[in-house]
Amino acid sequence: MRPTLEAIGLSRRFGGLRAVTDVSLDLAIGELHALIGPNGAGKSTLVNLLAGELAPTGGTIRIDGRDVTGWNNQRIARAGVGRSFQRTNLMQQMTVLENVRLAAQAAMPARHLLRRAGREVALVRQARAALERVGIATEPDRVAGTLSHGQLRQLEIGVALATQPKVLLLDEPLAGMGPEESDVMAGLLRELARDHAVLLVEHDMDVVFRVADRMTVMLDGCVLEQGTPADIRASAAVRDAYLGHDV
Amino acid sequence: MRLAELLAEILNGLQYGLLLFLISSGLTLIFGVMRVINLAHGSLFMIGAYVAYVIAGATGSLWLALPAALLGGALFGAVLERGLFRRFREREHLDQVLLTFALILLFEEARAALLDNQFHSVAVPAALDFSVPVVGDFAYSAYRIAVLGICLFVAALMFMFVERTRLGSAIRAAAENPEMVDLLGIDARRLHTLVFAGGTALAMLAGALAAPLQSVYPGMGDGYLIISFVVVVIGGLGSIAGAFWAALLIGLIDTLGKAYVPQAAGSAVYLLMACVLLWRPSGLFARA
Amino acid sequence: MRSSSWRGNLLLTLAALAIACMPFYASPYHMQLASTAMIAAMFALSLQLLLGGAGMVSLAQAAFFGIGAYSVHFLGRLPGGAPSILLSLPAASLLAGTAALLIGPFALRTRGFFFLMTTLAFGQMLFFVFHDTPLGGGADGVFIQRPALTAFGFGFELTRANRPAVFVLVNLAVLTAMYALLWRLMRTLFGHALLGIRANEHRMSAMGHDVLRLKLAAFVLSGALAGVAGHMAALTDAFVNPELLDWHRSAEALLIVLLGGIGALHGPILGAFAFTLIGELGQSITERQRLVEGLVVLGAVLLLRHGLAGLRWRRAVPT
Amino acid sequence: MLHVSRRRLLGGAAALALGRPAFAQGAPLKVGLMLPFSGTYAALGENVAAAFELYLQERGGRLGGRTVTLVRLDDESDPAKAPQNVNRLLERDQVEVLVGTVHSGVVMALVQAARERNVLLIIPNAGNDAATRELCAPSIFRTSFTNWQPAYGMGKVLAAKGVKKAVWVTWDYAAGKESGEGFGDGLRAGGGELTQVLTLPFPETNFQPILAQLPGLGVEAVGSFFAGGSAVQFVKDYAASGLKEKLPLCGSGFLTEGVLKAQGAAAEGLQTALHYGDGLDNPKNIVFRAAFQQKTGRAADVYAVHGYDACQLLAIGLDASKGDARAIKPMAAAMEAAKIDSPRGAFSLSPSHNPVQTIYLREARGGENRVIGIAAEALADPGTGCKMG
Repeated sequence: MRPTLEAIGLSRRFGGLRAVTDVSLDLAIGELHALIGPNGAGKSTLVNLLAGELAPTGGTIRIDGRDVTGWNNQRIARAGVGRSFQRTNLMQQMTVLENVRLAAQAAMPARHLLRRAGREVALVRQARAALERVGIATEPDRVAGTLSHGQLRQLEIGVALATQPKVLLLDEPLAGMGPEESDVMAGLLRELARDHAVLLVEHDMDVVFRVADRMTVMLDGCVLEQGTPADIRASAAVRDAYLGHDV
Repeated sequence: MRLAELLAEILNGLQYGLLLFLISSGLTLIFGVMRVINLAHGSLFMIGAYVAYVIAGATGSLWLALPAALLGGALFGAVLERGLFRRFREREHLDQVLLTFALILLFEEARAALLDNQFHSVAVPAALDFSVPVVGDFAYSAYRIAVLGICLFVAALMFMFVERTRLGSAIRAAAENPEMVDLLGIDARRLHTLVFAGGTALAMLAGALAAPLQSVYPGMGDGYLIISFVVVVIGGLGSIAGAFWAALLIGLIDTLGKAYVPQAAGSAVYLLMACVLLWRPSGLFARA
Repeated sequence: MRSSSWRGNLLLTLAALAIACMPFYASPYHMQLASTAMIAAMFALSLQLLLGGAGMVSLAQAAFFGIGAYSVHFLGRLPGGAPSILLSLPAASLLAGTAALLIGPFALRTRGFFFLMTTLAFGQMLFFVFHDTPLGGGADGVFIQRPALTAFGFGFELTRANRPAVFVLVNLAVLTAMYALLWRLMRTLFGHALLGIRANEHRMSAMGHDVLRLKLAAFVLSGALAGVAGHMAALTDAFVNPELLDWHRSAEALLIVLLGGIGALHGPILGAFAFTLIGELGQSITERQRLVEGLVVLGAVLLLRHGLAGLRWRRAVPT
Repeated sequence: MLHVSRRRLLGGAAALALGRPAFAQGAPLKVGLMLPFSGTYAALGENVAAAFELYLQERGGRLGGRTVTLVRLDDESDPAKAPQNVNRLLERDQVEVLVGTVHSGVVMALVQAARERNVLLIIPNAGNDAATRELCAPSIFRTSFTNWQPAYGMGKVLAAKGVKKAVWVTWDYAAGKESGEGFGDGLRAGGGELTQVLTLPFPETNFQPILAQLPGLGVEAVGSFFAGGSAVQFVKDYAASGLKEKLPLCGSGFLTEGVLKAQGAAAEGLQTALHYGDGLDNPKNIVFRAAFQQKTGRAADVYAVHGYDACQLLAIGLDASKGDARAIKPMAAAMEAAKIDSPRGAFSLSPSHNPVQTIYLREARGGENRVIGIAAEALADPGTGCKMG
C-alpha cells in the first residue's frame, strides 16, 4: 500500500545550525507513526516542515505521490494535511463550534463564500462530528477562551480533524494532561489512526509504546532509529542515547 | 550639468538626511523597544524648535537652547511615558494611533495658547553666521555645516551607546524580542522610560537645530512626521544603523529628486518605501 | 464583531424612521447635519469591514473616499451632461475599488505596523497626485456637476429649497443599503472567514484558508464602499478638494469606529452621529474646537479601554 | 458688545428650527466672519478680523441703519470642512453677509454658496484669480488682490530697469502659477522675458535644490512667491547661499509681508511689489495704523488693510440698500461705482469686482518694507473669462 505522505532526505538549516538533517519517513492511512526524541532533537521543526510552515533546505515531500515540497501551510492543508499545534493556537474569542466550523469551511471553493453560513447544514454537521469524535461536543456554544487546558487540547485536534484531512500531524497532544485524560486521549489516537495517516509527536513513553504502529527516534536533527515499537525497544543505540535503562 | 552644482546638491542632501536621522532615530527606538506608534513625534520636533526660540530669545544664544531642548526633551519624554504611554504598550495599534493623534491636536492647542501664531525667527549664532565658499561661486552656510557636524557627532555617540554599552545591548535585545527583556532580568519599565525620554530628547534637539534654518511657525512639525516614519520603515524597526542609512538615502533622493525631477519628487520617497517593503517587508537592516 | 441582534435592528429601524421624517419637522440646517453624519457613518462602516472584520488598521481609507468623490468630477466632464446617480454611484465605487485593488497586493505583503505605514504612504501618494497634478483639477478643488437623481426615466426635480430634504432621504437610503449589505455579508461564509482572520490569522492559514485573497477581497470591498461614501459627499456638497484624501480624515474614521465600539457592526453609525454631535457642540461653544476634538479623542481612547480591549463576545458570531 | 464670539449652546441652535427671519428694518444684521483662527494662517485671520471690527467700531457698530452682529467661525484653512462650515453660518447662524477667507481652497466653498444663493460675499484675502474671473458673480467682491497683480508690478519694474531674462521660483500650486503668469506679463510689457518657472511641491521647505541651480541659469534677476514660514526660510537660505550680491532676489510683496522681522538681515535691500507698504504717508493710512496699533498692539499690515476695506465696502453697499443685505442689485451698483478711501490709497473696483489699485515698489530697510516708488499705477486685473450674469 503506497504511503499517503512521504518525506525523503528532508533537511533544514538555520544559518550554521542544522535543525533537521536528511530525515526520511512515511505515513500511511490506518497507521500511527510516533516521533520521539529529546527536546531540541528537531521534532517540532520536522512537523513544521511537513505542514509547510517552514520551507525545507533539502529533500522532498510527496502527498499521494505528488511533490508538494516548498508549498506553504495553506496549500499543504488543502492537500489533505491537518495539524494541531504544540502551544494552543485557536480563536479564543470564538465559540467551540465556530472554531471547528471555520476549519470545516476551509476547503469550500471560493465561489461558495457568499452563501449564508447558517444554511450550510453540511458544514455544521461535519463540525459537530469532529467535536463528538474528540469528545467535547457537550458545549458547542462555549467561548473557546473559557475551556480547561485539557478541553483546549481536544479542541486543537478537533479543529485539525474538521478539515477532513488524510494526514494528521499531532504535536504533543497530551502535553499537560493528567493520567486519566491521557488514557482517554490514547484511545482517541488509536481510533483516529484507523482512517487517517497519523504522525504523533509525544514525550509520554507509556502512551507512545501502547498506541504506535511504527516509530522514529530523532537525535540532534537526525534519525537515530526507525521501526516497530519492538525494534525501538531492542535498539542499543536508542537505549544508550535516549531511553536510559528503565524501559 | 555642472559638477559644482551636483556637489552642492549632495551636501544639501546629506545635511537634510542627517537632520532626518536625528528625528527618526528616536522614533525607531521607541517603536522597536516599546512597540508604540508615536504619530506625535512631529509635534515633539515643533516643541523643540519653540524651546530654542524661547530660550535663544531670552538668553540671546542658541548654545544654551540646544542642551535645554535635549534635557527638557528627556524630562518631557519621561513624563509622557510614565503618565500615558506606559499603559498603551500592549494596546492595539489602533489605540496608539488615536492616542498620539489626540496628542498632535493638544500640543498644537497648547502652543497656540502659550505662545502666539506669528512667525518667529531664531538667530543663527553670530560665530557661524557666514557662508563658506564650497565650490565655484556656490557658498554653503557655516551653520548648516555645524548642524551636519552635530548630527554626525550624535550619530556616532548613539552607535557607541547602542553597540558597546550594556544598556545598549539591552535596548537591541528588546528591539528584537520585547519578551526577552523580562527574562534577562532587566527592569523593562525603567528601560522604556529611558528609551522614550531619549527618543523625545533627540526629536526636540533636531527641532532646536532646525529652528534657525526654517524659523518657527504653527504646524511646522507636520511635514517631518510622515517622512520620519518612511525612514523608520525603510531602515528597519529598532535599528539605529538602518535609520542612519535610510535617512541619508532619503535625504539624497529627496534633494536630488527636487533638483532634477521636480514633478516626481513628491512621490519618489513613497515609491522608494513601497519598493523596499516589497523586497524586504521588515526593512533593509532589520535582523531577519 | 457582533452583528446587531433583532432588538438592535429594531432600534436602528426606529432611528432611520426618525431621520426619514426629518423633512417634516427639522430645519434645513439640521437635515444637512444629518446628511453629514450619515456620510461619516458610511465612511466609517466601510472601515469597519476592514477593522472589525479582518482586524486590519488602514490609514488609506480617506484616499478611496476621495477617489469616489473625484469620480463624480471625472464623470461630470464627460459629454452628455450630468449622469444619472444609477451610473455615477457604481462608477465611483468601481473606481475606488480599482484603486484598492492596485494598492492591496503591495500593502498586504506587510502586516501590523508595516501595513499601517504602507497604507499611510500609499494614501499620501494619492493625496499628492490629486494635489500637485492637474488630474484633479488643481490644488484648490473644483465645483462638480451633481449627478441627476433620475432612475428608470423617473426624474426628480431638485430645487435649492428641497435639496436638504432630498439629500437626507437619499443619504439615508444609501446608508441603509450599505448597512444591510454588510449585515448580510457578515453572515456569509466570507464574513465568518474575516472574523476568523481577525481572531487568529495564522490558524486560519494553517486550516487551509486562502488568507491573502480573503484579506485582499475585504480591502477592495472596503475601498469600494469608501468610494460610495465619497460619492455621496460629492453629491451633497457639489465641491471636491484634495484634502478629502488626507490621512487626517482616515484617522477621524478610525476614531469614529472606536467611539461607536469596534465590536459591533452598527458601532460606526453610533460613532458617526456622536462624532458629528460632539464636533457641532464643540464648535458652537468655543472657537478652540481642535482642543475639544483632541480631548474627545483622548477620552475615548482612555475611557473606552474595556470597550475595545475586552471583546466580551457573548454570541461571538451570529448563526 | 458688538463682537459676538461663539457663545450659544446647541440649545440655541435647536431654537433655529423656525424659518428664515424676514428682513425687518432695524433688526440686527448678522455678518459671518469665516477666517483661519488656528493653524499656519492664524495670524492673518486675526488681523483681518481685528481691522474689520475696527471700521465697524468707527461706524458706531451700525451699517445701513442696522446694528451689526459679527459671527466668527474658524475654518482651520481646511477645504474638506469648508462646505459644512459655510452651512453653519448660512443655515444655523442665519448670517446675511459672508466675509472670508485666506485659504483659496476654502474660499471656493464660499464662492459656491455666494453664487448659488445670491448671498453677498466679500473676500478679504485669498488671491486665487478665478474668484473674480471665470467664477465672478454679482454678489462676489474682493478687497485684496489677484495673485496676478503684485507679480505683474514686479515684472514691470524689472523690465523698466533693463532686465532682459528673469526666472520665477515658487510652489507648484495655484497661487504660485498665477503669480508666475503675472510676473511674465509684467516683464513682457517692458521688453523682458520670463525664461523659466522653478517649482517645488507644496508645502516643501527644502529650498537647497533650487538655490544650487540658480547660478547656472544665466538670468539677471530672480523673482519669487512664498508666504509665511517658507518665505522666511527661502529668503534666509537665499542670503546664506551667497547669491544675494550676484543675483538680486525680488518678488511679490508676500515674500516679506508680516515676516520681515523674522527674516532679519537676510532680507535687507530686498525689493518687492505690493499694493501696500510701510511709510505710505497718506492721512487715512496714518490714522488707520495708529488706531490698529492701539486696538491690537500689533503694527498694521496688508492683511489688516484688506479687512478694514472689506468693512468699508460693506458699509457702502448697506448704506445704499438701507440695510437690506438681500438687495444685491442696489448694493452692487453702489459698490461698483464707489471710490474706497483705503489706507493703501483710494481705489475703485474693476467690472469683475476686484480692486483697481496702485502696486507700490518697496525695499526692505531696517525691518520695514519702505515704499520707494510706484511699480504699476491703478493696475486692474484683466478679469478674463468673467461674464457678470
